[in-house]
Amino acid sequence: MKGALTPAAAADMIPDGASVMIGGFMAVGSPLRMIDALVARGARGLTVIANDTAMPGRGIGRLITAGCIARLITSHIGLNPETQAKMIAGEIDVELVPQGTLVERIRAGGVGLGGVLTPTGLGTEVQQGKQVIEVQGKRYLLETPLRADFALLAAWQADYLGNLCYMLTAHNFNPVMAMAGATVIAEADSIVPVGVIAPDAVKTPGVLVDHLLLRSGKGE
Amino acid sequence: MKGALTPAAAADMIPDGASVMIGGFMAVGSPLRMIDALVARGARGLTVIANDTAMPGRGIGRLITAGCIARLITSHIGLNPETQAKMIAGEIDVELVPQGTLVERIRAGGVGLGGVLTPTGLGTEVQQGKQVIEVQGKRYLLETPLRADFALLAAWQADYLGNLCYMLTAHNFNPVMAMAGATVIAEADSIVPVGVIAPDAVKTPGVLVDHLLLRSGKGE
Amino acid sequence: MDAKELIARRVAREIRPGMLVNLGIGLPSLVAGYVPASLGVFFQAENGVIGLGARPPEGMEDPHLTDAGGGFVTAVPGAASIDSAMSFGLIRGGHLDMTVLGGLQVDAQGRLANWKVPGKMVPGMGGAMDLVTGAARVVVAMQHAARGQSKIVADCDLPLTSLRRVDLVVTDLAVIVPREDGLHLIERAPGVSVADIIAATTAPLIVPDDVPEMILI
Amino acid sequence: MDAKELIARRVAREIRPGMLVNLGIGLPSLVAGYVPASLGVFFQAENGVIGLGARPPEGMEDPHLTDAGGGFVTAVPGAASIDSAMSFGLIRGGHLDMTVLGGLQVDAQGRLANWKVPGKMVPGMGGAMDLVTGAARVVVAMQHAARGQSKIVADCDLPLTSLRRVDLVVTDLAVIVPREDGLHLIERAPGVSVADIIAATTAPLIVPDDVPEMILI
Repeated sequence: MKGALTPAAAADMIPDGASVMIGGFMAVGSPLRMIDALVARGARGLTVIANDTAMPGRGIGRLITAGCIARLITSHIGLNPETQAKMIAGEIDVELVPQGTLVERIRAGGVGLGGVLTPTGLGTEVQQGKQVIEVQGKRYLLETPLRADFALLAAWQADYLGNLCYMLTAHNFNPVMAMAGATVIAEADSIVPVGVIAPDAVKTPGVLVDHLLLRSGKGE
Repeated sequence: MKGALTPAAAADMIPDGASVMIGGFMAVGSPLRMIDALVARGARGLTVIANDTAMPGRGIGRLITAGCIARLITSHIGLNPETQAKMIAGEIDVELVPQGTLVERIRAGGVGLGGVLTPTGLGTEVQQGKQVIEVQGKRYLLETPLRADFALLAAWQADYLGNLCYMLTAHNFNPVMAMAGATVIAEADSIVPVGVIAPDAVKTPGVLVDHLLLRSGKGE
Repeated sequence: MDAKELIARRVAREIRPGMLVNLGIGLPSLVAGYVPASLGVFFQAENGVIGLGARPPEGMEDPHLTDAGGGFVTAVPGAASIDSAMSFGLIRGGHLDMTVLGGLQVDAQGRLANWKVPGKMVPGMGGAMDLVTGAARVVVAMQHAARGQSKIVADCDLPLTSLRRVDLVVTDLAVIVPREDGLHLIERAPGVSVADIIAATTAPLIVPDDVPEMILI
Repeated sequence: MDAKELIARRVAREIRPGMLVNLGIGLPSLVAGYVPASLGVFFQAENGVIGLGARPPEGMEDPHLTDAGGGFVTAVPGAASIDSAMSFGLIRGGHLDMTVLGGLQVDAQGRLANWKVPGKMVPGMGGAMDLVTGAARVVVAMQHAARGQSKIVADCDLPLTSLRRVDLVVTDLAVIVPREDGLHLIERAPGVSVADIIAATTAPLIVPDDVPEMILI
């Protein structure tokens, strides 16, 4: 862990055109303060990798509305008509990826594997342009790993080493994205002193986290 | 979860010649009561998939001494001279696999992926007989998934649905093996009523576990 | 009883004790309401929980506990939190006993299309492709027709979700089992005749001499 | 000071504040003893902990907390338990800043052999192949010779651990940096001459005009 930042300072670290993984599933487990800071800064041209774009006005949906995103790698945009409209209008380039493939591509990027061999998508539109590999008589799509310049995470609890715990369905993509961002920034509901989180409760080791957001209300 | 068994009843379920994944690292996090029951039953011809064979007289080392194992897929046998001697004498067929590749092959088997693309082992003896796949200009070994008839796990705490928690360095291979055995049997230091383990503390969901061993001293 | 309730109650009969079941958003999510707690069934929400419970009482919602549609839920005793990698590991790895999904079309080969209407509606596949590929049993729960058009067709003209043949299709008119030789009509909705079903279906159906009425939970 | 202590103390100087470091079993594990706590270094044991601490006092050992050699250890404040998939995810994914490993041979291309002596000793590679492939920086800590034979050779005749060129070799005689053009001798042990090192090494060495003596922690 290199330090705790205000949301604005964190947003300033992320240049226009950067690739950014953002945790969350329908805005649950998404780093909402980071997202608001990116909107406030007027970020442009981001490539966002995330499960979904939530709904207009919520979570990643705010980045869509504000026009921050040029390219999107995601599994589902069905509950955000703005994303669909901007995709059809050619304002956002959208790559739709099956959810299980998306999470494995991110994991592969984070753990140094060369790709993912999955049966999902075989014989569908998802197969287009991809290598098919046969292993032990079965066919699989070769899906490439994903990494990003930044991973923006939401956690329930953190300590000042950057160890993270997540709560219930707010885990979702956060633990895998923690491994796949060149710079990892996490915002947590609470930050506790080092030693307070039991080793067995840590879901993301602090060595993966570069920055925490200061607690809400501090330095803002 | 289908029920709780005595170690002897569990060992009786595992026929000679079965493939068996066994959790643990140098006997830490290994299901020691299950291992003793397999030795007591005189199991023969097992294919064992495990990180190591511990030392003579400890953990999986007891299965080696007792002659239960015909085939072994493992990463390290350096601290068990008996395993090395039996391998050199041709009594046990040993496939040595890099540890990170071993855990990913088991994971791939458990999560339905067709294989593992890893840079580990490229250009070494480990490459022999394997496909090399190029992805985005880099070369990777294609390693095949592993599954087994049984996975034998050790946990720190279980509930009667089969939810499992592990402690400190006793996690090791147990969580991935829980996904890759056709029948999964776990022994736990303690078994608590359903509802006592917080959802966020569960490392292996009970839906993956077929049987628990009865608590030590019960029914033995 | 409206069409959705009919479909949900019929699908609920497919669920066996102790199963791990994933219910899609929308119509499929209604099925949970008809599964007796005594069955010990675990519902998975692919966004991260095994042991999904009912909607919490007003004021007791937790923003960290939602279903795949983003609605507030509870967790049953013995529930487990999982991340997306574990969630889809369970799905793709064959650990999920059943998934119930909505559909746009099912064709004579039993193949499902449910994620895209080119040029019109592109919600994305979300978890559907993994669910159809990996679940031990795939049940499609949908209206038999949309805007007067049969959704059970000779060949899907919408993009497929998977090449895998689904195991069961339950509509407001019929229960159909896709097999290698085609679509077998096995049950009809109360008050609906075999002739009604054939008239409402553009795919060829294999019809046995006796097509009993659905039994509902 | 014996050879092992010398090597461990020299390797300790390579460690920078806040690094995540994996120490192999045997000689490399001694390095931890010479790294000041003030550096805030985290040691990973690949069997499952980040934040490995010293051996516990007699009677306070926990059978669930050991290092990769099976010896009892403690955990520092802020430690994290990890399973083997996460452990090697960190290693292969480039999240490990440094690994220190023992060696049987290093060759003129800087390639390491450390897992097998065919027909004699086959310990297996354990985590070594992943560590050498994935760690940001690979340091080999070993005696310069074994049974009178140089372990720094023109070409490894033992099976390689990886094609990757290691970053540094520290022996009881010398510190060597493998680069594309060969093995650069950069330091000599106290009281050891360059001529001694050349005589004890079968691989060709690139020797600058000035080869300073090692500085030890």
